[in-house]
Amino acid sequence: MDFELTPDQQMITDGLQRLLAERYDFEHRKVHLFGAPGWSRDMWSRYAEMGLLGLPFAQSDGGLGCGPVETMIVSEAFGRALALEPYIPTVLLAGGCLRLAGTPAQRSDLVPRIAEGSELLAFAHVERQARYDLADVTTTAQRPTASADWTLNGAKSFVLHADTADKLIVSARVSGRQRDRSGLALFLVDSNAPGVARRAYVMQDGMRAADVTLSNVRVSSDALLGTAGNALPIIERVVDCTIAALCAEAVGAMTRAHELTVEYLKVRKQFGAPIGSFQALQHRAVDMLVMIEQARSLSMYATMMAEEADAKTRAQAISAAKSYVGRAGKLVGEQAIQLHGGIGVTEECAVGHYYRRLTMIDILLGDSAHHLAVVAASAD
Amino acid sequence: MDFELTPDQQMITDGLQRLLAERYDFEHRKVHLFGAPGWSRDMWSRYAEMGLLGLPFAQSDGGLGCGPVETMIVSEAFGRALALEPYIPTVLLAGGCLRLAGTPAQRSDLVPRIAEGSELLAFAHVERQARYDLADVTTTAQRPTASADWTLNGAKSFVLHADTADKLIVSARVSGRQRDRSGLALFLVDSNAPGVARRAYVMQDGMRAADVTLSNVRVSSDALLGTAGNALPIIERVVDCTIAALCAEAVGAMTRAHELTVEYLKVRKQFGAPIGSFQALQHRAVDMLVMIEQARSLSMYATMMAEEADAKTRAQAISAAKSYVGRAGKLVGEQAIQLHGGIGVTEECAVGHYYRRLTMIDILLGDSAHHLAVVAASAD
Amino acid sequence: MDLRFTADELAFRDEVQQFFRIAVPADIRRKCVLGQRLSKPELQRWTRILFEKGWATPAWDPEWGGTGWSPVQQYIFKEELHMAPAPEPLSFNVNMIGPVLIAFGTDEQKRRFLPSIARLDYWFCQGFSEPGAGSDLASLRTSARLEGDHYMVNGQKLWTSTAHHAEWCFLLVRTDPNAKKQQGITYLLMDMRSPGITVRPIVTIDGHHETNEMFLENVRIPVGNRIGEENKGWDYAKYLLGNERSGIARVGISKMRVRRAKELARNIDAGGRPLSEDRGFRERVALLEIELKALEITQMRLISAAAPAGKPDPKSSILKMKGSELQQAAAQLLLETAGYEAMEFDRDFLRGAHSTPSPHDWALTIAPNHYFARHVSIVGGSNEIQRNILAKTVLGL
Amino acid sequence: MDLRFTADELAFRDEVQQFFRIAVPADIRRKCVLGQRLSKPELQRWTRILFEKGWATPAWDPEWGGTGWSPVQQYIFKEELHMAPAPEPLSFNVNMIGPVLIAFGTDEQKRRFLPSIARLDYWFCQGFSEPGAGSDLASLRTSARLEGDHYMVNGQKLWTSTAHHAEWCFLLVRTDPNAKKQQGITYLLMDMRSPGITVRPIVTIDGHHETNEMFLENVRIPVGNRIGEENKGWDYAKYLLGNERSGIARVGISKMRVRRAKELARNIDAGGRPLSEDRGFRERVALLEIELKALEITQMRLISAAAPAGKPDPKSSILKMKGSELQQAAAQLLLETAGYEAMEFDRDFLRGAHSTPSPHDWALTIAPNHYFARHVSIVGGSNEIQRNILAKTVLGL
Repeated sequence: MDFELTPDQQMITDGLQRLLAERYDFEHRKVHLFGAPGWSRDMWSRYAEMGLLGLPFAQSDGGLGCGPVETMIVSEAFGRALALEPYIPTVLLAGGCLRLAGTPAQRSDLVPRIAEGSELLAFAHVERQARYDLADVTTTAQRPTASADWTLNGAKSFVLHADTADKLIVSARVSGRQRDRSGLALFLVDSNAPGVARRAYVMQDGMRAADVTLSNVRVSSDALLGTAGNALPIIERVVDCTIAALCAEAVGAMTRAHELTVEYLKVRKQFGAPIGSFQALQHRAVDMLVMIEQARSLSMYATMMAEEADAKTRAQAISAAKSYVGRAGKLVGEQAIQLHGGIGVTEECAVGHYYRRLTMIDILLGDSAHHLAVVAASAD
Repeated sequence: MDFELTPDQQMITDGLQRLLAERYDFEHRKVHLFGAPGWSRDMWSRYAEMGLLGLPFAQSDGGLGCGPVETMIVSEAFGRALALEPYIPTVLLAGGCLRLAGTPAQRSDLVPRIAEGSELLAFAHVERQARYDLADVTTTAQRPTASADWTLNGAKSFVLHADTADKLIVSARVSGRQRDRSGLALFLVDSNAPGVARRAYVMQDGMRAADVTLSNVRVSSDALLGTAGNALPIIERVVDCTIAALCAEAVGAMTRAHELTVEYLKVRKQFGAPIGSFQALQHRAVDMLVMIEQARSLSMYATMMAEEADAKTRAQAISAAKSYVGRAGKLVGEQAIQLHGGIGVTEECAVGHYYRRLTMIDILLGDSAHHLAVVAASAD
Repeated sequence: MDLRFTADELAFRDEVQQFFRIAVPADIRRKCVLGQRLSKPELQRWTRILFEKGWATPAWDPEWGGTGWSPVQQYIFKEELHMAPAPEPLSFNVNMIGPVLIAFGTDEQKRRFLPSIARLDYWFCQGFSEPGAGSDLASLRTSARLEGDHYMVNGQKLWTSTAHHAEWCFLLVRTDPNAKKQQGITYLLMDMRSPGITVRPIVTIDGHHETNEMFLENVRIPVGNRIGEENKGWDYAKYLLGNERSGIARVGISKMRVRRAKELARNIDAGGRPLSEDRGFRERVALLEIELKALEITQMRLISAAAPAGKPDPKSSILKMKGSELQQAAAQLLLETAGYEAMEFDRDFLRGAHSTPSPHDWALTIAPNHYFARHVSIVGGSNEIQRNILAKTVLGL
Repeated sequence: MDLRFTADELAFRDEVQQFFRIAVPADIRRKCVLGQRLSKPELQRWTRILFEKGWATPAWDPEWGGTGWSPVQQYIFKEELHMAPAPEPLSFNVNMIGPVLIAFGTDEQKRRFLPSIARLDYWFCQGFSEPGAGSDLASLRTSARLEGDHYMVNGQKLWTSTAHHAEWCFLLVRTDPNAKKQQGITYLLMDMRSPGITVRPIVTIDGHHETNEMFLENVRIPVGNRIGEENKGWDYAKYLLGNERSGIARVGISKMRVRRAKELARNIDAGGRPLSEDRGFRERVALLEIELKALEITQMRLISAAAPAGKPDPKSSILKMKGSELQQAAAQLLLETAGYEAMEFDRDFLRGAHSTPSPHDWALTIAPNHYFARHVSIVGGSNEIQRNILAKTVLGL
C-alpha cells in the first residue's frame, strides 16, 4: 500500500497545475468557452508538449506508456480548472479503443498524431434509445463479402466533441439484435466522409458535442478495429477507464468548488460577521469536506481497478465509485451554491459552472442511480 | 377540509391528556414497567371509565361508535406518555377483527367486557417465517365435517400482550398454500384452552408479548369469526386501521421526545452557554420539528384513509404514511439522543425509551423499507 | 376533522379546472409544459385573461379586486394553476406590492396603482437586496434624502429580477443613517423611467437573463410615492414575510414535475424495460410523492389554523424550507429521468424562441430549470434563515 | 501510488488471520458472533492469549511491549481482529493509559504499570467526564489538594465505564482552581480500592450495565501516582486525541455487521424470496459497502500520510465522524434484516448468561447493540465537536 506519487507523476502534477493556474483561470476559461471552437487550441498544444495527449498509449506506438494513475492526476487537474478541451473523447474514449483494439497500422498512424495534438477523435457509441446500456446498438455495419467495404447506417447521439473531431470511432452491429452482447464492431470513420452528418451543439457545462448520423457511409476493411462482433468487452474496458477518469475530474471539481466556498465564507459578511463564523455553515462546509475525502478515496479505488483484468470485479468497483462520486459531486455543488447565496446562481460565479460540470459528470456513462443498481445486482 | 376537533373529540383529548399527565409521568411509568404484568391495571380501568376501550365498537354492541379520528387522538396521547397498556391488541387488533368479522353473538358477548376493561384480547396472526406478508400463514384449522369442532395447529410469534390476554383471535388456514390470499379464517380461542402454550417475554420497548403454539387446540364452530376462507381482507383492514393508530402513536412519541430535547437544549450548559444557543444544534432541532410536522400530516392522512372502502387506495395511503412515519420516528429519536449527549443513552433518560418504542413501531406491521416498496409497486 | 374537500370545495375545484382548461392559450400552455420562460407580452396576455375573469388577485381585499375566497379555495386555485399548468401571475405585483398598498397605502395610492397592478399594466420589480445586504437585509445602505417634495436616492440594488421589464419598482431605502438597523428604512415606489436608474443584466446559472443589478444615481422620487411613514419601511416589508402562507410551498409545481417525470419515464427505455417500471425509479418517485402529500396537508393545516390578519405565522417557514427542497428534488427527478437527453444546452429554446418543434424538445429545459431551482432555497430568506426563524420563534432557542 | 497490499503485507495478513482462526477460544468467538458482551474473566483470558503471542499492545514503543509494526500492519491487525471476530483489547489500557505512560510516565511508573496493563492484570477505567463537563471537558471541577505526599481528591465523575471491573483509574482533577480552564488540570492514577470511592451503576439504553458514576470523597492519591507535572494534565490527555488514527473508524466492526446481515438475509424469507435478493435491501447494502470501502481507503491515506509522532492529525476527526455514522448504519441494517425477530428483549442473553442455544438467539442482541450504537457518535468528542474541530483546524473557519 502506497499513496505517494512517483517523481515522474509528481512532475506531471506540478507542471500541469502550474500551467492551468497561469493560463486557465476563470477569466481565461470564459474566453475559450465563448469563442470557437469552445475550447483552447493553444492549451491543446501545450498539453501535447507536456506529453499529456500521449500519456496512456504504448511507447512503441508513440505514447508515454503511462497508466491509470497518471490519467487520474491529469483528470483531477482538469476538473479543478474546468478544462474544456477534448481530452476525454480523443485520449480516453476513442484513444482507449485505439489502444486496446487498434491494429498496429492504425496505432502507428494515429497515436503519434494524437500525441502531438494534430488529430482529434471522438467516440460515436451511445444511441438515443440506449440510455446507459452499452450493448444497446442499432447502428449497422454490413458488407456483401468478407473482403468488401463496410457500409454503416445509424444514428449516434451525445458524441462528445464530435464537432471538431477529425475521425470518429463508431460502434456498429454486424450481427445480433438490439441489446445482444455479441455482434458489435468498432470502425474508424473520417468525420467528413460522405454520408456522415453532424449536428453540433453546446452542452449544459459548456462542453461541445454533436449528434451524428451515418447514411450509407462506406469504409474499407482496414477501418475495422479488432475483430468484428467482439467489441463490447473492449467498449466496456474503455468506458470503465473513462469512468475512473471522470471520478478524478469530479474530485478535482468538488475540491475547487469547496475551496472557493470556504474562501467565500471567510470574506462574506452578514450580521456584522463573516458568515463562516456561523456554526451551521461551518458544519455544512465540514460535511462537504468529508464527502470529498470519501469521493477522493473512491476515485483512487476506481483508478486502481481500472485495468483489473476480471471484467466483473472491475465493473463492480467502477460502478461503486461512480455511484458515490456522481452523487457526492452533485451534493457538494449544491451546497457550494447554497453557501454562496444569490451570487452562487449567477453565471459570473465559478461555483455554478462547477455544479453544471458535476451534474453532467453524474450523467455521463451512467448516473449514480444506474451504477448503484449495477453494484446491487452484481454484489455477492 | 376541516382540521378542528369536535367538542366530543376535544373532550377525549383533554381528559386523557390530563389523566396521563397526572398519573403516567416517567416515574409512574417505571413502576408499571418493572412491575407485573408490565403495565397498569389501574390505568386500564380508568381508560375503561373514560370510554376509551369501547371507542371503535358500534353502540349497538356496547361501544361508543367512534371512528379513526378518535383512535388517532387516543393513540397520540398514548405515544406521548409511552403508555404500556394492551390497547393495540385488545381494542384495535383483536377488537378490530371482532368488530369487522364477529358474529352478533360474539360481539354482544365480548364488546361490553372489552369496553368495561374486564376482558383482554390478543391477535395471534404473525408467524416467524412470514415477515411482513400478511397472507403467509401455515397454522391450520381442520374439521372432519361441516358441523364438527375445528382443530388448530401451528405457531404464532410476536403476539402483542398475549401473556395477559384472556382470549386470542387466531388466524389459521382452512385451505390453500402457505402464501395464498384465500383460505384464511379467524378463530376465537381461550388463552387457557388445552393445547395453547405461551412463551411470554418483554419486548425491546418494555411492552409484553408472547409466542403462542397451538397443538391440537379444539374450538367449536361458533368460535369462527366471519366466513372461513375469506379472512385476509378483514385482516388487512384491521392491520391498516392499526397502522394508522401506530402512526399517531409515533407522532405523539416524537413530539414529546422533541419537547424534551428542546427543553434540555435550554438548560444544559457547556462552554459557558446553554447548548441551545449553538446554531448547529438549533438547526438540528428545527429539522426534527419539520419532520414531525410532516409525520403528523401523514398520520392524519392515514387516519382519514383508514376506513376507505377501496382496499388498494387504502393500502397505498397507509403504506405511504407508515413508510414516512416509521423512518421519521427513528431519525427524530436518534437526534433526540444525540442532542442529549451521554445522558441520552442511559435508561434513566426518557428519550432513550422513546427511541426504543419508535424503533419497535417502525418494525411493527412492516418497516419503512417494506412499506416504501409497497407504495412503489402499487403506484400508478 | 376531515381532510377531504367538502362538496362545495370540490365544485369550486371543478370550476377552476374547467376555466384553466379553456382559458389558457395553447401557445402559453405549451411553454409551461415544456418549462420555457414567458415573455412580458405573454404574461400580460395571460394576466388580462385572469383579470377579465376576476381572478387576477384572489387574495386581495374584495374591495380592491379580491375574490373573497376562503383560504382553502385560494389554495385550490393555486394548485390547479400550477397543475394546469398555467403561468403564475407576477408575484411582485400580486403577492407583494398589492397587499402592501392595500394595507398601508393611501386611498389615492390605491386608486392610482392597484388596478394597473392587477392588470399588469404596471409591472413592478423589487428593490430590496444590495451587494452587502442579502440575508442581512436590514443592513441595506441605499440612501434617500428628503429634498422638498421628493427624495433623492443613491445606491445600488442587487437581484432586481425583471427590472428590465418593469415600469415601477418598490424600493427600500435608508432615510435615517443614525437609527438602529431596522429603523430608519423607508418604503418607496419608484418610476423606472426616472433619470439616474441604470439596470445591468445578470445572467443566471440557467443561461437566462431574468435578474439584474440596479444603480441609482440621484434618482428623484416624489414624497407622494412613499408608503406609510418615513423610517417605518421595515415594518411594511416584514408584513409580507410569513404572510403568504398559501402557495409558498409551491406543491403544485413539484407535483407537476413529478407527474411529468412519470409520464416521460413510460417512454424511456432502461435496459429493455420502461424506466417507469424500474424499482429504484419507482421508489424515488414514491419518496417524493409521499413527502409532497405530507407537505400538502401540512400546508392546509397551517392555512386553516386561523391566524390574525397581517400577523406572520413563523411556522410558514416550514413550508418555505420543505417546499423548496421538494421543488429541487422534483427537478432532480426530471433530470434523472432525462439522463443524456438533458445534456444539450439551448438558451433560445428556454426563452421560447424556437418555433419548429423537434422530437427532443421535451428535454431541453430540464437541466436549466434544475440548475435554476437552486435559487428557491436562497431567495426570500434562505433556508438557513428560515431555520433561524423557526429556532427562535417556534422553539424558543 | 498503489492501493493494493504489498506481498509482505499480504503475508502478514495471512499470518494474522491464521492466528485469529486458531487462538480465539470457541466460546469467546461465539459471543462475538452473537454480539454478546464479554465478562471480565473472558476479556482477561483473551488478553493473555494476545500477550503470550506478543500482540497485546502492537502500537506501543517496542521497548515497552510494542510490535514495531508499520501503520499498515497495525491497521491490518485491527481489521482482522474485528472481522475474525475477536474481542477488542481493553481500549482504556491499550490505547489510552499505556501510550500516556510511555510518553509521560517516569521509568518507575512504566515498570510498575505497563506489564500489568498489557496483561490486563490491572484493568484501568477513565475518570474524565463530569456531570457539568461533557463536550466541554476542560470545565471539570473535581478538586485535588496537595497535602504532603498525597493529593486529597473530591468530586464526581460520570461515564466511568467498567469502573466496577477496574483496579485502577486514570483521572483528571483540578489542582489550580484559579488558572485558566485548560490549565490547572492534573493527571493522576487512582487505585480503585482507595477509601472514599463510590461507584454507582448506570444502566444504558441497551439494558446493560457497563458505565457508572463515581463519587470521590477525600480520596488520597500518592504524589508518585501523578503523571508528569502538576497542572499539565490537559496536555497529556489531549495527546491521545487524534493520535489514535488507526482503528478509530472501526471499519472492521461495520464490515462484520454488514457481512452478518447479508448472511442472515439469505435465510430470511421476504414475500416468498430470500431477503438477500430484494433489490431495495441490496441497494442499502451496496450504499453501505461503498461508503465502507471509501472510509477504509480514507483511513489508509491518513495513516500513511506521515505525521510527526504525538502530533494529532485533525483530519482523523473525519474517521471518527464517518466511522461512527457507518457503525450506526450497519447496526440499523442488521435491525432491518431481523425485523420482528429483533423485538424480544433478553438482558441475560446480552450478558452471555444463557447456556442453551435456541434457534432464535441470533436476533437477541441486534436491537440492544443497535440502540447502544448511538453512543459512538457521542463518546470521545461528539460528532458535533468533531465538526467544530475540522472547521477550525482544517478549514480555518
